[in-house]
Amino acid sequence: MERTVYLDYAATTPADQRVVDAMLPFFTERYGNANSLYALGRDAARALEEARETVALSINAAHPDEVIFTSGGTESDNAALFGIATAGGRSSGHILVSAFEHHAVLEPAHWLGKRGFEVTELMPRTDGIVHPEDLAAALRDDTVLVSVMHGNNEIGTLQPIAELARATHERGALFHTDAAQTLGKVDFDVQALGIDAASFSGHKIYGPKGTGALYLRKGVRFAPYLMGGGQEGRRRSGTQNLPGNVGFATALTLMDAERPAETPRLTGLRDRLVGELLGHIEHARLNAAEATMRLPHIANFVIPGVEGEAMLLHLDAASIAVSTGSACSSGSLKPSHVLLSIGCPVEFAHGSLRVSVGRFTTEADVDFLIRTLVPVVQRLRSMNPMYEKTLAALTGQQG
Amino acid sequence: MERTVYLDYAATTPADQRVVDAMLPFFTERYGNANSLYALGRDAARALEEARETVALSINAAHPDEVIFTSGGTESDNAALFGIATAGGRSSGHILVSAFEHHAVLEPAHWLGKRGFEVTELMPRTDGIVHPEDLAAALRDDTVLVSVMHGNNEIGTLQPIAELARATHERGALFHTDAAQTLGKVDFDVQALGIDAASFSGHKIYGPKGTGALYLRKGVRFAPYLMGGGQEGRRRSGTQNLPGNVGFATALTLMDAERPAETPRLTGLRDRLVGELLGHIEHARLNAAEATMRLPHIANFVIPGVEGEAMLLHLDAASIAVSTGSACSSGSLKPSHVLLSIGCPVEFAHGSLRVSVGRFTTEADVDFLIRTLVPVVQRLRSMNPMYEKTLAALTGQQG
Amino acid sequence: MLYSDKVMEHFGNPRNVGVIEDADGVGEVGNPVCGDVMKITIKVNDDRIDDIRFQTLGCGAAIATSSIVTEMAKGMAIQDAVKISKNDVASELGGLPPAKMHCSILATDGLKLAVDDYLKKHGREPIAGEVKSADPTFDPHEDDEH
Amino acid sequence: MLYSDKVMEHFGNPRNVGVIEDADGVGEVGNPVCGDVMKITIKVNDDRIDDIRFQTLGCGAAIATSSIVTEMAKGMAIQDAVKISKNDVASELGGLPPAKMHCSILATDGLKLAVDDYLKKHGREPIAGEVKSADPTFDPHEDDEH
Ligand SMILES: Cc1ncc(COP(=O)(O)O)c(C=O)c1O
Ligand SMILES: Cc1ncc(COP(=O)(O)O)c(C=O)c1O
Repeated sequence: MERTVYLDYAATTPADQRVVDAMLPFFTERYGNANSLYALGRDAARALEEARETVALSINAAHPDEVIFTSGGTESDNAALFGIATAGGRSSGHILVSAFEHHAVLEPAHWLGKRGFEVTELMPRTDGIVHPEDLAAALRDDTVLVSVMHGNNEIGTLQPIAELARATHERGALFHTDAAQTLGKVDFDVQALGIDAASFSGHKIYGPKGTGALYLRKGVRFAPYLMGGGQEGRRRSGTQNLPGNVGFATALTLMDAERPAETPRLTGLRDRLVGELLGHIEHARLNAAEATMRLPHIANFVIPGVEGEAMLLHLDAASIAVSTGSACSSGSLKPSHVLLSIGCPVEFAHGSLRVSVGRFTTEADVDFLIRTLVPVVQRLRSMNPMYEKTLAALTGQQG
Repeated sequence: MERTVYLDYAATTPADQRVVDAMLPFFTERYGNANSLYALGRDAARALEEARETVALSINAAHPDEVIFTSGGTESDNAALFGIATAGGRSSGHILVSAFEHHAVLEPAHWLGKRGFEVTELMPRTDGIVHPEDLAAALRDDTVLVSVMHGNNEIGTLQPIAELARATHERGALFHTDAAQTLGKVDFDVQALGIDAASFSGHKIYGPKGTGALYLRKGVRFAPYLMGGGQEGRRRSGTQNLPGNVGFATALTLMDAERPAETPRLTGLRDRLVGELLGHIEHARLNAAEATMRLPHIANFVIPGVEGEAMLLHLDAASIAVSTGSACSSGSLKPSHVLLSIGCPVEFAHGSLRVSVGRFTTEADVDFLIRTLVPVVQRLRSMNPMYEKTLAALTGQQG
Repeated sequence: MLYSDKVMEHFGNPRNVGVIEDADGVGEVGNPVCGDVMKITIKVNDDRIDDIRFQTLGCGAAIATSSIVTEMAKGMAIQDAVKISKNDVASELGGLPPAKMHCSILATDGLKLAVDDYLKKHGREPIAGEVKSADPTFDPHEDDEH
Repeated sequence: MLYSDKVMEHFGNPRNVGVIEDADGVGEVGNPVCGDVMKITIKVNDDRIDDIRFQTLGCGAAIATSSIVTEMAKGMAIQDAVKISKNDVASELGGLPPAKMHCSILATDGLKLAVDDYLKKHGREPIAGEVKSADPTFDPHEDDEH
């Protein structure tokens, strides 16, 4: 595994050694159940609340209790959608989600849409942005919940969350954002954004897999999704994953501490990547290139005349790890719904390449990717029976 | 923390060092997303499937795919109840759960009961057993799902699952068992038991917190509970917690390997505890004493004239960790629903003491508990304004 | 649900435990079904609480609030003693977990009943006002938000 | 979704890549909207496939199945070549992930079309039977269970 050039940090990240070190005592020594009254339990409860305060402080929550620990981004998204929509026994109303949400938001929305709620998918524009005026036009008097992700996991565009939340509140609905890709990577202040709920995932920020959190503003009515022993202030049952939660909080602290230096470094790597790739691969395009507000670490390309998986496998043979479409759905054959939502033609969507850099990426990694990619693309294009046609269409279109 | 005499293994267990060692490489080195196509992802997928096979083999599942990894016992229970009850869009039917289920089963059942389903709570008898004839009498033509836990987490009685499942199937319903307390501790064979679904939790078997699994027999229709990227064969979305799942599987392997020696050892410790406690504490009683099928590691007592939390805090002052009621609900003030369900009077239920032994318990620990408990009980009884009355009632009742 | 150091100190070393045999006033509150029972006996001299003892069956908070209320009331005029509120008790203890606030009611109610019992024995009017937990069917837990 | 070693080997070193310029038969299947396009050209001698080349735009399985089908068909009588089934192709490759089984259809269909094209050019009757993927609106993914 060692010489892998890992360029898929948006799919998952290695846990930072400092995160693992922070977790270790909680496996074998400080193993109490945070709900037990005796010393070992109280010690666990204190550590749990410290982790909660760390997260609350990082996202500028008004109160630590606004942070609920979960098993990851997916559970947070599911809990937010179901929990807010059905709070107080509500069984109907209008829900608005952007069309390029992660499936962990889309699927619960569609589920609700089949059971009494009405769901509208809001299209982003070709710049990869959900525009507040489009949201304002789609909001209705009976809209109860709007969910628009903060940073898109495939194309890396950042959404104008504060404006979207404001527009939502003007019509009396609640606003949730899936921040699985943005927490720790850009400044994330729930009060400045004015949001009601947000989802986070630990394994995207060098924390452990199977961890995450849901921010839920005080006063937001919520029906718990996992039910049972009543942990997490009765909002999420299940014995708390203390090592995991401590790991998540530690990971976030590290992200916050290193961000001032890390953001320009990652941005530089990404820009180098974009420049080199577009310079060396004919007809390649950066998706949602017009967007100025973007995550520092994600770049998504369309490489016409090439199929994504084949490209990925050739790069893999050179020990380069990148992705095409989102990791979760790469078992599927459908082209990315994200790319389609921003107007990318289906035939090009099949040839997308997502590169995401991270803590351990170097310039040499980026250069190695480019060096390896050029002959791979050339070879695949030469095997493509339609490439001449594609080329004619492309140059005709561009000419 | 070091000299704690930990006697609350039913609440949670320390992770075994061998479990932690097995997990470690998956945090920092083998960190791939199991859904990614490249080598790092394939390596993760292979490790994940190995862990799945380990669990499948241990429970004698017909196929590894019958094992779905989850975030713990609570999620497994929730997913089983909701997923089986509402499979295929079903929105009504009769659900039977025992009255002394864990809240992670009871709460989803009650939720379904408020939304189209009809829920009956089946009472165990005073021996702490749900009797198959009682189940047979409660089953109806429209019963869709029966859920009876395998081993009760408070009183440690084992239920006749094979007979209960057979009775259930005779009436065409499906059978789920919450085996969070029994997996690894007694032989658990899904085919011999003839069950359709079972819930497991990692942190009860020296595995990591925040891990667990759901056994789902092939052919059982199931609506996924966590929705999104479609992981776990589309039955449980969310990036898999690979270190956690490997830890869970490793923990189970260790339980299986050590059980032949460990079961008699734990049984011996428990019997010594029961003998000594009943011998030294006047009027103390073992709950569900008549049950012959029981978990080796749990004993639950009623100590009349004493309130549980006060007893627990005094023991805690002597660095002994025990529990009163279940850990999850010890934040609550209600007497244990489990004790009430087996006919324990409310005033005695407030004075229950659960002691659960485990891998690191010694005879000295048990003896220390008894030695410490005797004066604690004496002191609390002397402060009890009603103790004379209680005593009179007890001796009148017993005479 | 963490107890303050002061709660734990009073729980571990409760003050004024016991029964005054020739008490001037007796207050009994709570019932075993709720899990908390408390009995306060007082010795009154010149409408001042000269001596006070308690017995309590109950949780850590029940014992600690009983203990602190006897310490607070000792030496107090009965008119002042009945004014001790559940919040006074809780704050004297450095706070109580929300789920345990009802225990302070039991402690103050026990004291109120003892004072009224003393007054009644002397043919005087009660001064404690309504004491909800004197009703044997009263369940203090119902006060909780959940 | 793991590919067998043999799939990876054919994907990495595909056999018979290219176009036979003076081909006797040409088969084109798939469309770029589905992500897979394949073109097979054959040289036929005495109703036997003397030479065969392919070009494929598609995933790893699409390329590997194309490659293996050309290897299997080379030297075969055209009557036998059109009988190669998607399961033959898959098993020759040591199995395919379920989600990728449709790729084998493309490969065998491409070959069938090439054979029928050769027959047609010589005024003979087609022998390949129905070839679903020749229809430009055909989506092989719809064959999948999910
Ligand atoms: C935007 C977004 N939301 C949700 C998720 C799901 O998070 P998790 O993998 O922690 O379940 C992911 C990553 O997979 C993501 O990128
Ligand atoms: C019988 C039983 N079911 C379910 C659970 C919940 O499991 P977890 O703590 O892993 O969510 C527990 C333990 O808390 C239990 O004892």
